Amino acid sequence: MLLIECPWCGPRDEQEFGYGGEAHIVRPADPHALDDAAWGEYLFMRTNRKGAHRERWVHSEGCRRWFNVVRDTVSHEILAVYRVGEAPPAAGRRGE
Amino acid sequence: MSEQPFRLFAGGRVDRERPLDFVWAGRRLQGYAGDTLASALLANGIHLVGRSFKYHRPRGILSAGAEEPNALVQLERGARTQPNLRATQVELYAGLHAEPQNCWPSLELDVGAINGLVSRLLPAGFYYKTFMWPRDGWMVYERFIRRAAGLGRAPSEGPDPDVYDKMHVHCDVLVVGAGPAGLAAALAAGASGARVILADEQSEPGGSLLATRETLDGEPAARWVERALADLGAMDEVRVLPRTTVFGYHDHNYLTLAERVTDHLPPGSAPDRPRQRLWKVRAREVVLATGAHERPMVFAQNDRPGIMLAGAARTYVNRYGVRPADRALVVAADDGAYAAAVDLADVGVEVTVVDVRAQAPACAEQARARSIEVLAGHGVVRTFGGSRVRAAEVAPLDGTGAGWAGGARTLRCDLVAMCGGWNPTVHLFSQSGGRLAWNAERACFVPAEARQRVRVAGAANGTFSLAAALTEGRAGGDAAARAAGFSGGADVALPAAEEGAEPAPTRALWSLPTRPPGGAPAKHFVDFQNDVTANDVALAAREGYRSVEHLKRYTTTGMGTDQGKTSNVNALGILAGLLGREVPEVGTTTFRPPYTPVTFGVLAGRDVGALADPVRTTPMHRWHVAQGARFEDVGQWKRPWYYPRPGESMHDAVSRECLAARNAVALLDASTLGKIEVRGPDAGELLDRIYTNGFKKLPVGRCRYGLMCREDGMVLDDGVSARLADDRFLVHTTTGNAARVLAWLEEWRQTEWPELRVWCDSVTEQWATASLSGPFARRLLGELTRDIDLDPEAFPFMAWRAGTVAGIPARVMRVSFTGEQSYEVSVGAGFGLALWTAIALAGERYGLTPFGTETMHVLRAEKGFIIAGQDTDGTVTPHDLGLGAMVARHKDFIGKRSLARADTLRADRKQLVGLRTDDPREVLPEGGQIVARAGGRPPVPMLGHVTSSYWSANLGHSIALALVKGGHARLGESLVVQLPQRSVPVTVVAPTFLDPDGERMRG
Amino acid sequence: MAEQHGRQSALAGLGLDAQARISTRGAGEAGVRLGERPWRAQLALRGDPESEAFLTGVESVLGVAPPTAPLTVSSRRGVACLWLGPDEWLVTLPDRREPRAIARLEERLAGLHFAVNDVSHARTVLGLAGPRAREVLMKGCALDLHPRSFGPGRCAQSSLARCHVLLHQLDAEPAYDLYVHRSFAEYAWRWLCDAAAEHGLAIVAD
Amino acid sequence: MARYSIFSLLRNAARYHRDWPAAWRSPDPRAAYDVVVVGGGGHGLATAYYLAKEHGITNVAVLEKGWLGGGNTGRNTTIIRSNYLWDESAHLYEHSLRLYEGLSQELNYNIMLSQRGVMNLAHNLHDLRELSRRVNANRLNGIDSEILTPEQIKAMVPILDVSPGARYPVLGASLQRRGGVARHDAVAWGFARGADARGVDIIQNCEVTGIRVSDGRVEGVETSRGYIRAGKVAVVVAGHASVLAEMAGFRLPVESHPLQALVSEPVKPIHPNVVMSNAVHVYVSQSDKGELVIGAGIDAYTSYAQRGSLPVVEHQMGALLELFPVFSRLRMLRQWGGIVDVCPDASPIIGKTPVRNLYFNCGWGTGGFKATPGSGWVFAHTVARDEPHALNAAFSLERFTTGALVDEHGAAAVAH
Ligand SMILES: Cc1cc2nc3c(=O)[nH]c(=O)nc-3n(C[C@H](O)[C@H](O)[C@H](O)COP(=O)(O)OP(=O)(O)OC[C@H]3O[C@@H](n4cnc5c(N)ncnc54)[C@H](O)[C@@H]3O)c2cc1C
Ligand SMILES: NC(=O)c1ccc[n+]([C@@H]2O[C@H](COP(=O)([O-])OP(=O)(O)OC[C@H]3O[C@@H](n4cnc5c(N)ncnc54)[C@H](O)[C@@H]3O)[C@@H](O)[C@H]2O)c1
Ligand SMILES: Cc1cc2nc3c(=O)[nH]c(=O)nc-3n(C[C@H](O)[C@H](O)[C@H](O)COP(=O)(O)O)c2cc1C
Ligand SMILES: [Zn+2]
Repeated sequence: MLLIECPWCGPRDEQEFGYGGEAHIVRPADPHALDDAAWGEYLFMRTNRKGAHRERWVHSEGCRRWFNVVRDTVSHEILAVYRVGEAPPAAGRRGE
Repeated sequence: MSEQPFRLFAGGRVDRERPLDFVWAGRRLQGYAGDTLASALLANGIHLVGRSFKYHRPRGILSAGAEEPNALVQLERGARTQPNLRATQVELYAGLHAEPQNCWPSLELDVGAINGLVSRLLPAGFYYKTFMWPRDGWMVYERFIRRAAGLGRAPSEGPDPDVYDKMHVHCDVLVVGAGPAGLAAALAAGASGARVILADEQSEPGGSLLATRETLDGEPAARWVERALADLGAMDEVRVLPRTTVFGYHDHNYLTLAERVTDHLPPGSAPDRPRQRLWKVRAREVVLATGAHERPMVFAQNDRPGIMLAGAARTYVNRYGVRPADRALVVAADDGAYAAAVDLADVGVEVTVVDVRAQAPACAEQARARSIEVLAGHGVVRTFGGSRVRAAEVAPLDGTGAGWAGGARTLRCDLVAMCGGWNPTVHLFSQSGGRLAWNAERACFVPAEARQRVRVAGAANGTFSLAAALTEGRAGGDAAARAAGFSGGADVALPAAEEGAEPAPTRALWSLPTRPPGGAPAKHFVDFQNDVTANDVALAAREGYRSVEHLKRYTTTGMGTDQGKTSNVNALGILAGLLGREVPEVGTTTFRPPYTPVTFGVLAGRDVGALADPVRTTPMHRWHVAQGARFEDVGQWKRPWYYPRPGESMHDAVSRECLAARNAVALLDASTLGKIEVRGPDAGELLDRIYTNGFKKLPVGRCRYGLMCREDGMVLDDGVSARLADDRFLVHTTTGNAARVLAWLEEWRQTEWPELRVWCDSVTEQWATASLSGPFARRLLGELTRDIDLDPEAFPFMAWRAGTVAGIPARVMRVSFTGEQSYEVSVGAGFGLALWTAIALAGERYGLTPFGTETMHVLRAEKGFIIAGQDTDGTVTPHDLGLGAMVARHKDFIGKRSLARADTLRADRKQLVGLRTDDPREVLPEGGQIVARAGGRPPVPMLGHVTSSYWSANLGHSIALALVKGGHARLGESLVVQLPQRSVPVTVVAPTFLDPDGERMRG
Repeated sequence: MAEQHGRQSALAGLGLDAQARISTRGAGEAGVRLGERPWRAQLALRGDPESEAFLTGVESVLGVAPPTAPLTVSSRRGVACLWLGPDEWLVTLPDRREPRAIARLEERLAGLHFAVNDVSHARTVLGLAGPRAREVLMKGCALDLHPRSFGPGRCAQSSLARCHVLLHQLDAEPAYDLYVHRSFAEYAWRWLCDAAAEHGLAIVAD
Repeated sequence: MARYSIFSLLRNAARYHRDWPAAWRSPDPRAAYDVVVVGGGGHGLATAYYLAKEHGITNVAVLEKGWLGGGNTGRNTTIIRSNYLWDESAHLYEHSLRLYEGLSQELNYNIMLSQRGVMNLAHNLHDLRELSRRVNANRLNGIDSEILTPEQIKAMVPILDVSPGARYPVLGASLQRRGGVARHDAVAWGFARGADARGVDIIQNCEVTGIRVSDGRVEGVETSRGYIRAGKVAVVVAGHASVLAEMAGFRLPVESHPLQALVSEPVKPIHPNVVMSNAVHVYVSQSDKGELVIGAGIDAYTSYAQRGSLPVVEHQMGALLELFPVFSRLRMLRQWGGIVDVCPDASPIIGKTPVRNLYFNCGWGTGGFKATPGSGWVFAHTVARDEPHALNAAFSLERFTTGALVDEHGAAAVAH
C-alpha cells in the first residue's frame, strides 16, 4: 500500500487516490494540425518508464485535487510530489 | 481418558490445575491449559500424527512452532472446520476436536502408502514425462490424480459462522517478535514515548525465553519477561499484541498482521468478538526480532515420527513439561543441540550425542558432565521404525563428510533430536526488499542491506547469544524511536544474562552420505511435506533445472504450507554442492507474503454478507418495495425493474406499463441519474470543450441533449444539461457514469485547462427525481403545482422551471426519454418520498402507473434513443449512432480529431439501425449476431449484433436496435439473426419506430 | 427523528427511533454511542482562498470565514465551515437557514468567481461518540486518528469501509460527526453497528 | 532428445534415475545468430520452437535475463480459453487452443492441459447481454460456447452461491468446455526442450541491455554477456516491452502494471472447473495439487515491481467469499504479482516495428498464457517471412495510427 503525500492533505494511503497515468502529456493546441501518426502518438504512446516515472494522481477520496508525482516504478519510492503546472523538480530527473 | 504418561510432574508453563479434554482421531485425551495440540499429543505419547503428501509416509511432530511441515490437522467439524492447521500452533481448549488428514481409512493404516512402494517410479517431475497417451489421456489420468490431491478438507457448508475484523493503525515503531530482542526493543522504544506496537505470533510473549532454562539477573528468564510486560503495560502508547502474526511487509513500511482473537477458545464461545483481526499497520520504523528457525539434518530416513528438531524437543520439555522420549539420540551440526541434550537428560531421558563436527565443541562439557556420550565426527547412517523411530545407525564420517570412515553402530532410541544449524527468520526483511548475505561461520543467510525503514535484532540478525540479542534489541528499539523523532530509550536497563561458552562454527553438511556408497539410495528427506528428497534435488540439477527457482518448481521444494521454512536452505546447500558453487551464488527463492497462511475470511473482514458492497437505494425505495417492484442492479444501485401485479408475468407487467405511459400517464424513479452543477464564467466554455455539440449559446431556462466522447472519438456518455443561469449549468449523466463524468470534467479542468474559471460539484444525492410520462402528464402535474405555468407556450419542450410541486420546492424539466409528453420533477432528496406519494395519489384518477427500467428501455427504444453502454460499447462514434448532426463543425472538443482518422472514416463501420423481424411476434434476443444469410459453416462472417430488443406493446410488434456494418446504407435490406438453434430473418429499418417527428413529446 | 414535515431522513427506512430503545447496552456503559443527526443544512461552497474579498464576504454572511488551513474547521454559533479542498468547503447551518444563507452569499459575493450549492439533502450526519469510538472508526478508516495527529476541530475526507466519508472530530472523548452520502447511509450505519458490536453499542436519538 | 514415456521412466527407475539427460543445453552465446529472440518466457520459447520447426530457421538464440519461464509464464493463473468477442481475437486464440490440444504429444512433454471448462459469470442484466453477444459470436466463429442457467451452474459447481438474494447474484454464465488450465511451467520447459532439440541455443542469465540499429535496420543486441550480432531480432519480453522499445528508439502504446494472484493451501478437490467473474474481478480454479489458484486485478499504477499488493487482494476477497462462502476458512498460502503490459484496447501487438528486421510481440496484458503456442506460431511466421500471417495482421502497431483497434475491453474487463 503506497503512502502518497497529497500536496494539500498530507500523506494518505494509495486507496484514497486515483491514478492518472503519465504526466506532462500536453493536449495539442490544434489537434487538427496533426497527422494521424502524430495524433496516435499523443493518444496512445507512453514512456512507461522503468525507474523514475512522472505521473498524475488525483486525491479522489479526499480533496479531489490532481497533482504530479515522480515515483520509481521498480522500488515504488516516491521521489517528488508537485502541483499541476509546476515544473518537475530536478531530483525527479534521476534515472531518466 | 488417558493420564498423560509423558507429562513431567512439574515444570513448564502449562496449568496442571486446568486439565482440558480433547479428541484426536476419535480418541478422547487430556492435556492442560497452556498446551498446544502438539504438546498435548506428545504428553500422551502420540508421535504419529500425519501422512506425507506424495508417499503417504507416517510423520510426526518435527517442530514446536510456525515452521512445522508435518503435523497438519483438520480442526473441528461442520461449518467451522479448518484444514491444514499446524498442531504445533493450535492452542488447546476444552473440547477441541482434531483429525489427521490425507490418510484413508486411518492414520495407522493408510492405503495411499502404496505410493511409497512404487516411489521409484515417482521421482521429481515424473508427471511431465508420462500420462501423455492417448492424446486426451490426461483428462482421465487427472481424475485419479486429483483424487489424491490436497491435504485437509474445506468446510462443506457455508457461510462462515464467525466474523472477522480489521484495524488500521499508525505507529512510530512496530516491533515484530517478543523474544528477548523484541522485548528489549519495545522497552527502549516505549520509554522514549513513541507509539509502539509489539506483536508476537505466540500465545504469550517471551519467545525462546519460554522454552529454555536460562536465567536473567539470576532468575528464570520468564520472570524477566513478566517484568518487561508489566513495564510495557504501564506505557500508554505501547500496544502488545499476542497471537498476532506479522505476515506481510509491503511498500512504504506498511505491514499486515493477523491476530487470532478467539481461535484459542472453544468455537462459538465468544460470539461478541471477532474470530480474527487483520491489523494494517503503517509504521514509521520497524524492528524485526523474529528469531531463528532450526534446520533439520538430511540423512537417510530422517522423516520418521519421533525425529524432531532439537530445539523443539527442548521446548516440549521446558515450556510444556513433556518428556518426549525415554532414549534420545541428539544429532548436532551446531552447538544448539547440546542445550537440548542437557535439558533432556535433566528430565531423565537417556541421551547420546552424535556431532558431525570432527571435534566436540566447548559446550559439550555440560553434556559430558551429565555422563552423556558424545560421538564427535559421527553421523546418522539411517533409522529404523514404523510409526515411531526405534533405533538409528551411527558411524564415523570421513574428513569430507561425503562418506563413512568406519563401521556403523545401532543405537536404540525413541527420539532423534537434530540441529543442523539455525536460519534467521529473514522472511519479513526479505519481503521488505532487503538484501541478504551469507554468514559462513553459522552457515545461514542474514539480513544485509535494508531498503525500507527497518532494523533487525537478535537471532533474526544472526545474533545468537542471549546477552547480545538483548543489547541489539535495545539498540534497535532506541534507534528506531530516534529515527521517528523520539529519544530516551537508550538507557533502559537490561538484565544480566549468563555467559555461555564461545560457540563453535556450524558445520554445513547439507546431506549425510548414504550407505552403502553407490547403493540403492535411501530417502534423505529435504522437504518433508512435499516428500522431496536429496535425490530429487540431484535429479533436477542433472536435468538442467538448475536455477533455484527451477529446482523449486520442478521438485516442489518449499511450496508446501510451510513454504520451506525447514527445507529451503538445505535444498540450496545440496544444489550448491552439486553445481560446485557456493550457497550465496545459488541464491534463495523469493520470500513472499504471507509469512504463515492467513484465512481468506480475515482478508475479507466485514466485507461479506450484507456488508459485502454498499447497496444504494433512492429516497423512494420503500415505496417500490411495498409495491412489489422487482429490482435491477445498476452499479451499486437498486432500481425498480418492473412492478408486477399479482399473477402478472414480467411480459404482462411491462406491456401494461408501456401502454400506460403512452396512453395515460406513468411514473419513473429517475433519482439515480448523475447530476453535476457546473458554475463560473467559463461554464459554457468547459461544456463546449467536453460535449460534441455546443452549449455556450443555450438560453437560460432551456435544456439540451449532449453527447461526450473520449479522446479516441468513442462515445463516453450522454445526457441532458440545463442552463440554470448565465454562469450555471446542471449536467445530467447516466446512472452508471455519474462519478466517472464528474472525474472526467475535473481532470480536464484541473490538469489541462486551469485557466477556465469554473467549478464542478456533484449534486446527485441532493435531488430525488420523479419522471412523469404520458398524454396526461401535464394535466396531472397541473394538479400538483400552482406556481409553474405548464402551458406549452410558456413551458415548452426542453425547458425547465422552478416552483413548487405538491407544496415542495422543485425543479421541473420538460425533457423526455420516453418520447412522450414528459416532466422530470426534482425535489430535495428528503422530500422524494413525499413527492412520490403525492403524485401517486393525485395520479390515481389518470390511471397513473409506476414503471421501471425495463419499460423505460422499451419506450426509449421505440423512439430509437440510445443507452450509452448498451447500444454503445466503447467502439462507437457519434456518426455511427447516426448522431452526426450533434457533432459541431466549428469548434474543437475532446475526441473530435479522432473522428477524422482512417478507421473512423470507413463507410463500413458498424452503425446503429433498427431491425424488424419478419414475424412481428418474434422478440430477438439481445446479443444476437447478425449475418447476411442463414446457415454456412464457421467461421461465418458477422455483420453486427442486436444491442436492444423488446416487445412493443404499443406498436404490436417487436422492435430492435442493432449495430450493423455499413448499416446506414442498408435500410430495407434483409438480414438474418443467427441464434444457436435457429435463424431469424430481419429487415433493416430506421431506428425510430414511433413518432419520428417527436410530436408527442413536444406537444 | 427520522421524519419531519414530510421530509425523510436518510435512515428513515431503518426505524431508528425504535432501535434507540433496544440497543445492546445503555448509553452509560456502552463503548460507543451512535445516532443519526439529520436536518443539518449544508452548503457546498467554492471560491478562491487567495481572495480577501471572498473570505471576508463569506465571513460577513456566515460569521465564520472559510478556513484556509487544510483539514480544519472554523465554527461559530451553530455555523461551521469545513475545509474540503483548497477551494472547497462544506458549510453547515441550523436546519432551514440554507435558503437565506444562499441568497445572502449570492448577494454579498456577486461579481466574484465563487459557487454555492444547497446540498442539505445530499448527506446525512452520523454521530459517533464514546470511549471506543476511535477504535470503531479505525476498523474501516485509514486516517491516523491518534490524538497526536487528529483532534477536536479537525476534519478530513477519506473512506470508511466502502464508502466516502467526511469526518469531523467534535471533542476529545472522542465524538465525531460522520458525513455520508445519502444513498450510502444505510450501508454506513449497518457497518458501524456491526463494527461497534464488540465494544457495546448504544443507539441514541439526536 | 531422449524421449519421455512410461517405458523410459521404468528404464531409468531401474538405474535410480541417474542417467536422465538435461532437458536442454546451457551453451555460451555465439557471436552471431540469424535470429535472436529476446525473452525466454513461453512466447519467446514458442517463437524459437516454431522458427525451427515450421520455417527451418535453427540458427536461433533465445536470450533470457533470468531463468526460463520466470516472467509471467511462471506466475499466471493458467487459464486457457478462446471465447473472445472480436473475430480477429477469436481466430488467434482459437488457433492457439488447437495447438495446445496437441502440444503434450508434439513436445513429448506433458503440459497437463486440463479442459475442465471455463465459466464466465453474469451478475446483472448488462453482463448477461454481453455474455450472449459473445457466445453467439463464438459459435459463428466455430468456437464452442454455451450459456448456462443458474441451475446448470449450480449443478456443475455446487459450492457457488447462486441464490437470487446474493450481493452478486449469478444470473447466468457462459461456458467454454474446451477451456481449462495447463501446467504453466511445463509449457515453458516443454517448448525449451523442443527448441533446444532443434538446435536453438537457450541462454539464461543473459540480459539484453541495448539494441544496435544502423540505417533503420537492426544489427544486433548488447547483452550482459557481450554483443551478439543478429540478422533479425524478435522481442517478446511482456512487461518489459517498453524498456526494449526505448533501446531501439521508439515508444509503445503499453503500460506495465502488476497483476495480482495468490494460492490457498492445498485442500481436497472442491472446485471442478474454472470460474471467472469480470464484474467482481476474480477468477479461480483448483490445481491438481489441491491449492486454489486465484487471480485478482491489477494495481492501477504502472510498476515493474513483481510483488503482491494487499489492497487489490483484500478487495477481491470479499467478492470471492460472496460467490464461494465455503472458502472463508481456507487460507492464503502465497501471493505474488507479475508485470503485465497492457494495451489501450486490451489486445496484443505482434508484428513489425519502425526498425527493419526488428519485431515486437507484446501487449498480452492479463491474458497471454492461453495464447502461448499461437503467439509463437504467428510470430515465427512474421519474423521468418518479414510479414504478418493473416491471423496476426490486425494486431499491428499501425492500428494505433489508423484507429482500427481490436477493443476487447467490453467483452472482458479482466481478461484471461
Ligand atoms: C498474475 C497473472 C495471472 C495471469 N493469468 C493468466 C491466465 O489465467 N490466462 C492467461 O492466458 N494469461 C494470464 N496471464 C498473462 C500471461 O501470464 C502472459 O500474458 C504470458 O505469460 C506472457 O508470456 P511471455 O512469454 O510473453 O512473457 P514472460 O513469461 O513474462 O516472458 C518474458 C521474458 O522476457 C524476459 N526479459 C525481459 N527483459 C529482458 C531483457 N532485457 N533481456 C532478456 N530477457 C528479458 C523476462 O525475464 C521474461 O522471462 C497472467 C499474468 C499474471 C501476471
Ligand atoms: N544457540 C543458538 O544457536 C541459538 C539460535 C537461535 C536462537 N537462540 C536464542 O534465541 C534468543 C534470540 O532471541 P530473539 O528475541 O532474537 O528470538 P526469539 O526466538 O526469542 O523470539 C522471536 C519471536 O518472534 C516471534 N515471531 C517470529 N516471526 C514472527 C512473525 N512474523 N510475526 C509475529 N511473531 C513472530 C516468534 O514466535 C518468537 O516469539 C536468544 O536467547 C538466543 O540465545 C540461540
Ligand atoms: C498455477 C500456480 C500454482 C502455484 N502453486 C503454488 C503452490 O502450491 N505453492 C507455492 O508455494 N506456490 C505456488 N505458486 C506460486 C509460486 O510459488 C510463485 O510465487 C509464483 O510462481 C511467482 O513467482 P515468485 O514468487 O518466485 O516471484 C503457484 C503459482 C502458480 C502460477
Ligand atoms: Zn488531498
